[in-house]
Amino acid sequence: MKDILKITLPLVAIFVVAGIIMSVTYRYTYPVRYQAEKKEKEEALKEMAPDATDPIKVAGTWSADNKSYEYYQATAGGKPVEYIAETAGKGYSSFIKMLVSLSPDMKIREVKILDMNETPGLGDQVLEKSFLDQFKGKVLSQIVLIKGETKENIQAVSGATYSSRGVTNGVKAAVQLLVDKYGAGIKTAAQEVAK
Amino acid sequence: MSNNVSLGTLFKNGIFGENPVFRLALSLCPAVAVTSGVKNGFLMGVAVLFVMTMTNVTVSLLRNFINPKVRIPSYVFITATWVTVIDLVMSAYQRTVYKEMGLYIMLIVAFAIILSRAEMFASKNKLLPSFVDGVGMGLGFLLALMLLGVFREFLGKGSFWGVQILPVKPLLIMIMPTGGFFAMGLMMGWLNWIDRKFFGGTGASSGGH
Amino acid sequence: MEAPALVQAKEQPKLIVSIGPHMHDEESTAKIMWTVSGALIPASLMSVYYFGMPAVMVILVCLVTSLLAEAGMQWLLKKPITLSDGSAFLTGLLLALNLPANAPLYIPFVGSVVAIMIAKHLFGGLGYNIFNPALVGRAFVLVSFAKIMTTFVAPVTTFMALDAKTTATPLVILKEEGIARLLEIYHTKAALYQDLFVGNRAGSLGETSVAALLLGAAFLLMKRYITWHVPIPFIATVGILTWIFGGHDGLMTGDPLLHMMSGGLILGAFFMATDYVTGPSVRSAQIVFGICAGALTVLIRLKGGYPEGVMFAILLMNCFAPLLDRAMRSRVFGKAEAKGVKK
Amino acid sequence: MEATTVKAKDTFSGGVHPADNKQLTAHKPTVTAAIPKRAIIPLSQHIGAPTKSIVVIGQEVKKGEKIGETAGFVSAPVHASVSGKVVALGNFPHILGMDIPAVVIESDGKDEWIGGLKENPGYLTLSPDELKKLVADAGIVGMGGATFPTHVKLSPPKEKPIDVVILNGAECEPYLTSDHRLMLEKSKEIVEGLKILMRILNVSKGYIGIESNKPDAIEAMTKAAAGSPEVKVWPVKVKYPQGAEKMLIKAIAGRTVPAGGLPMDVGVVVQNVGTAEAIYNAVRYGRPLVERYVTVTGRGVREPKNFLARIGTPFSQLIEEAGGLTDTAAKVISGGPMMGMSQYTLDVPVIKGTSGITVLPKNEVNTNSYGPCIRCGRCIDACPMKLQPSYLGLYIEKGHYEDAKAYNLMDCFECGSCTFVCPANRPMVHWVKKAKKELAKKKN
Amino acid sequence: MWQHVLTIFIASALINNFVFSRYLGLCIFFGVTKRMETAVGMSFTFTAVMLIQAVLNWIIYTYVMVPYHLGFLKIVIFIGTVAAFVQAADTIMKKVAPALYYKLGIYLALIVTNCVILAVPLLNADENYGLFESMALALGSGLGFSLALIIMASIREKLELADVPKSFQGLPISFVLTGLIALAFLGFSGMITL
Repeated sequence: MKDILKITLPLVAIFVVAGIIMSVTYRYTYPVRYQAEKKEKEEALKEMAPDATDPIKVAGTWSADNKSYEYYQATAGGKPVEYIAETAGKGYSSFIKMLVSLSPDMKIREVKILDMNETPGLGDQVLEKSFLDQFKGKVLSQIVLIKGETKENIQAVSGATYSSRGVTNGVKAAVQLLVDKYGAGIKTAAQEVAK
Repeated sequence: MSNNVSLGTLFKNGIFGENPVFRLALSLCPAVAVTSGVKNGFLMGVAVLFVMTMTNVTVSLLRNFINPKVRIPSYVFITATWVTVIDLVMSAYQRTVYKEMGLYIMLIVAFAIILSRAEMFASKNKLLPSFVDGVGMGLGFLLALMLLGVFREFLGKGSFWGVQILPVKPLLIMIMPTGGFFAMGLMMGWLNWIDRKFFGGTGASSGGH
Repeated sequence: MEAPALVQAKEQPKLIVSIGPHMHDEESTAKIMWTVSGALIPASLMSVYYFGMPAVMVILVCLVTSLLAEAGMQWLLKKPITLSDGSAFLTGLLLALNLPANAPLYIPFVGSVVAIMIAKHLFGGLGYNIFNPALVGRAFVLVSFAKIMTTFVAPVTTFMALDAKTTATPLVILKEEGIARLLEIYHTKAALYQDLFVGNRAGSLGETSVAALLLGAAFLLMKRYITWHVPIPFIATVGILTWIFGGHDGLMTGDPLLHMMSGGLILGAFFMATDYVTGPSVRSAQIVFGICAGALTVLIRLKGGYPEGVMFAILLMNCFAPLLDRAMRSRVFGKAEAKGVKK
Repeated sequence: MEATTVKAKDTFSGGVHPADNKQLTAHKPTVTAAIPKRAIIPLSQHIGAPTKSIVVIGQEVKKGEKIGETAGFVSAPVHASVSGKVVALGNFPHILGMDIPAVVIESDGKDEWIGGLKENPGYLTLSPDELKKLVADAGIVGMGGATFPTHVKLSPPKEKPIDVVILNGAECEPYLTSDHRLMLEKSKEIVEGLKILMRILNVSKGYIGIESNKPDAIEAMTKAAAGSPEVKVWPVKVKYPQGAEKMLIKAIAGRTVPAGGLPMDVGVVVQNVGTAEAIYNAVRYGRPLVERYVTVTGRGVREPKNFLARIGTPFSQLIEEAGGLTDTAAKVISGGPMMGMSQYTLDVPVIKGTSGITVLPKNEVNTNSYGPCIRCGRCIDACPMKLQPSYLGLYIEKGHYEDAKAYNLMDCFECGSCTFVCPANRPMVHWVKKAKKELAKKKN
Repeated sequence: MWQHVLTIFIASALINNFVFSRYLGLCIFFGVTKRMETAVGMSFTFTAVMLIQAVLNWIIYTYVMVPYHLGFLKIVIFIGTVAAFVQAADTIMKKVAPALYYKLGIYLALIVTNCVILAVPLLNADENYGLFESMALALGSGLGFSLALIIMASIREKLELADVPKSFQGLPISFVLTGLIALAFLGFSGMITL
């Protein structure tokens, strides 16, 4: 009996002290982490909508590929200046997570890749500015991936067709969503273009 | 290991003679996993250095307090505690790096090197030697990881600590898993060769935990 | 007791003493290696015909680097230098045939160095390597220089072709845009098959001319340097599986002929999967090796990220070769009966 | 010799096809070699316990007189092959490559048989035990080269009944034609010998297996066996090592000798045709084994020939009688080139198991060094025992004898097929011998 | 749902193979592949333990840690569960199945401080997998790990006879070899996107 006590008591003591150490660490690091996460996101959004003067607000959530994403409305002085959506596309070996921002006339303003895990040297070429910049100014109907030269549409990075397609599909889904939500007036215009 | 070994020797042993990665061949997983860049290697090394030192110190302090019958669970628990601490800290202050290597930081708890130092050294030695041993071993680990990191990042990305040095990425394969194994194997072989050639050693341990 | 010289031949000739057998087949390692290299000459010539000077340069760099790497490594390791056995030459040539013609010359260089130094000599040199050195070299550069290695040029008919047009290989077109697009380019299936057979298409040097490769392979089969046990099951499996699963309109609608003649299949099946050192040496294991390699090729071609799977399939099967050999060891003469007797 | 029209029957898997070179001597009738001036008769010419000399220097002996007494059951007595005087007792070169005890008899030129030889025309009426004793006393051993005492083979344990006797006339070893000539010239005697064997073992089925590249021998033997329905001549495929016991049993009786087992485990006894002839001589005329057919061949001798030579005749004498060595002669082999043993001296004598002397010229001798195994698998295809010689070689080369044992080292009977085909020139047989020796050493 | 489970299973066995692309379990991988028998024994033990651990820890994580916001203690709790389980298994096996214990017992001791075992519940927790997904990950990883061990053991038997340069004998060449196997396993990449 005494032996058991001798073994157990120190153990319990260690447990308690360790528990306290961990809890205290958690207590002090949790807010830091929380803040860091929040700030990261805010900064990313801010970058997407440099014109916004008000804090960017979550406007809702949507889902694609069984995963849920958020979309946002950026305002300046109460007037919407930008619509932003989180989205993702199935690339070669990973889901490519992106932010897409649209100007009020439903043209793409910026596409930013947040996270991806594509093949180094091959798939990760979609990170290159020359590829992503193609999206700028395009409307929904133009977001079609073409292999080979194109100005109208999106030209796939040669050798990275899969990843290019992943990005394009993700962007397209996001634009579709934002057009559906906010593009009431523009929709018809876009359709006309398509005709 | 007896107490009459000087602290300096102890320290040096950890870094060179008994380098946990290259010589003792212990805890190899992170050595391959996180060394695709110098920075990752460095941070991982720091995390291990911290856990290593703290565990050694704790175990040394409590060595008369813990019943030998339950010593292994106790050591594991102590290690787990310190790993949790560093894990929480890293996840708060090193967000981007943590995303890449969070899993391996958590897995520090399963490093044979830490448990074996606690069992073989700290539980039998006073605070100061245990501390020095922990720091030495941890630094040895850190240096090994950085060495690999420099090698792989330079060849794989042409950069150092994220700063591009070469205009091209010479051998992209080096930052991939395959390249990690290659780098490790070549580095070990090379160090063995140096050891054999210049110090008359017999090469590293032939493997194990 | 001393043996008194009671009987004495008139003069004792100097006799060679060794342990039997005292007769030997005419084959030698060098003869095999050089013959296999020779069997690759038609394919090499076709690649030069189609890709011109760049192909010559790739082949040359591969050969020279391989030989230098072999000699250098043997010198470093203080082993006898055995360039004459032809194994380094063969590795270099095979590697060259696995590279695109437009590869900048550091690619054949790096590939050869990796093939010879790492894949071959670190493992103990000829006979001990686990993986086909040429394929390791190719995989290494493929992963390292992915973009260049997946960009191919169209065949040209002028010898000094400098700015050849880049184009996709038939397999890439098939994978990414479907059979319809291929037919659009080649107009008819017959024309497509014909071009594939002759070698008028984009691809690695040795992927192109099926006819030239088959010529070499037939020679080797005739000389019994290779046997059917690996290549035929390999190619047949690819054919059958692509026929079943390869079509876009459901099962059994694939085009086996197209798949069998595309990519590196013929080169891989006859010249690399048959590599003695890295394949199984038991016959039954070789058949399994061939079938599995074929299945893996189809899996990668149809489902994987890479358009071509022959190289990975062979490398993967190289991993399994020792296991296959071990598991399928032939039963010793009289062994089964021996067990029966004991019972 | 023309390729055969005789249809060969079953065979084994594996094997090789070395150039047989039998055309050098196959058509040459046997000549009787001169009586050696000095016959060197080793006291150990068989597998088993060496005999003990029962003569002293200076003693006069007659041809056929016993000079070495058996020293155990697995042993066979040794007889004088010439009449004359014992001039030396000592260690003399032996074909195994070392000096072993031998009796040297200086011939008196009279060539007299020892008295009291009992001729027995009604030999087939003798009891099996009497016959077996005659065989044992005549010092008969396996004359195909194995030199296993014949009477031991003829005494199988009760629980292993024998129902088939096979005479081995395959002679798959390249170059050698002594059995071939024997079958042509002594066909009747061989058939009678077989009958004696069958009587000893109480067996009703007797086969004579002959490789189908000797159609004339097949014909001669068939003719000789015409009146004996219980004896069948059986052509077998031309392939080395078709003449190995286990392979021959597989081909003729369709039975597989278990690994590590003996022919008697499947009810078979195999004897060389030469042995059968010797048995006939012993039983019919009471003559011990004092002479045998020896082929002296190869492009290293000037006139290859078949000889009927006395046991104890030095190689040098036979080679002289065959015209002597050519200028390029480089290797003298006791036996054929596949399983024979190369000799460092020509002083070695013909013994009971010497079926031939093959002399190879320099350009036919392989002096290349060996290279690494490229795992081509040729040896695996060639191995009649279905072993994996490449692995055996690799293990033994690195000294892993136990691993080699796990790869069935002990089932190898050293036919040399693997070494023959190996493109890297690897000396598998050499290694196997070495490993067996090392393992035996460890055991002791 | 089931398709997702299957996907996770295949991905964890081949594409994200613990050894060849996640660099886990290297100590064991290099330690026990010198002999085929140990590799096979290890494979069985590990796969079984991984599966059991995945279920056990999933239950604890889902019903205890998540509701009480104890996620930050997962390292301590998971390793505690593993240790407790191994201790229990050791005791029970010794009594109930001594033959099995004799065969596999030595491997059990290696499990407590092994990253392969611990990685499964950690990954499951990270991905918020359900029960069946967790089991698929555990089983897939276990079989993938077994595959790696067995291949490696068979190759190392062959390698033992090779003239590997002195400095590279043992661990260095094993690393290079693993790199080459990982290179070959790249062929599987891109087949499944998780």
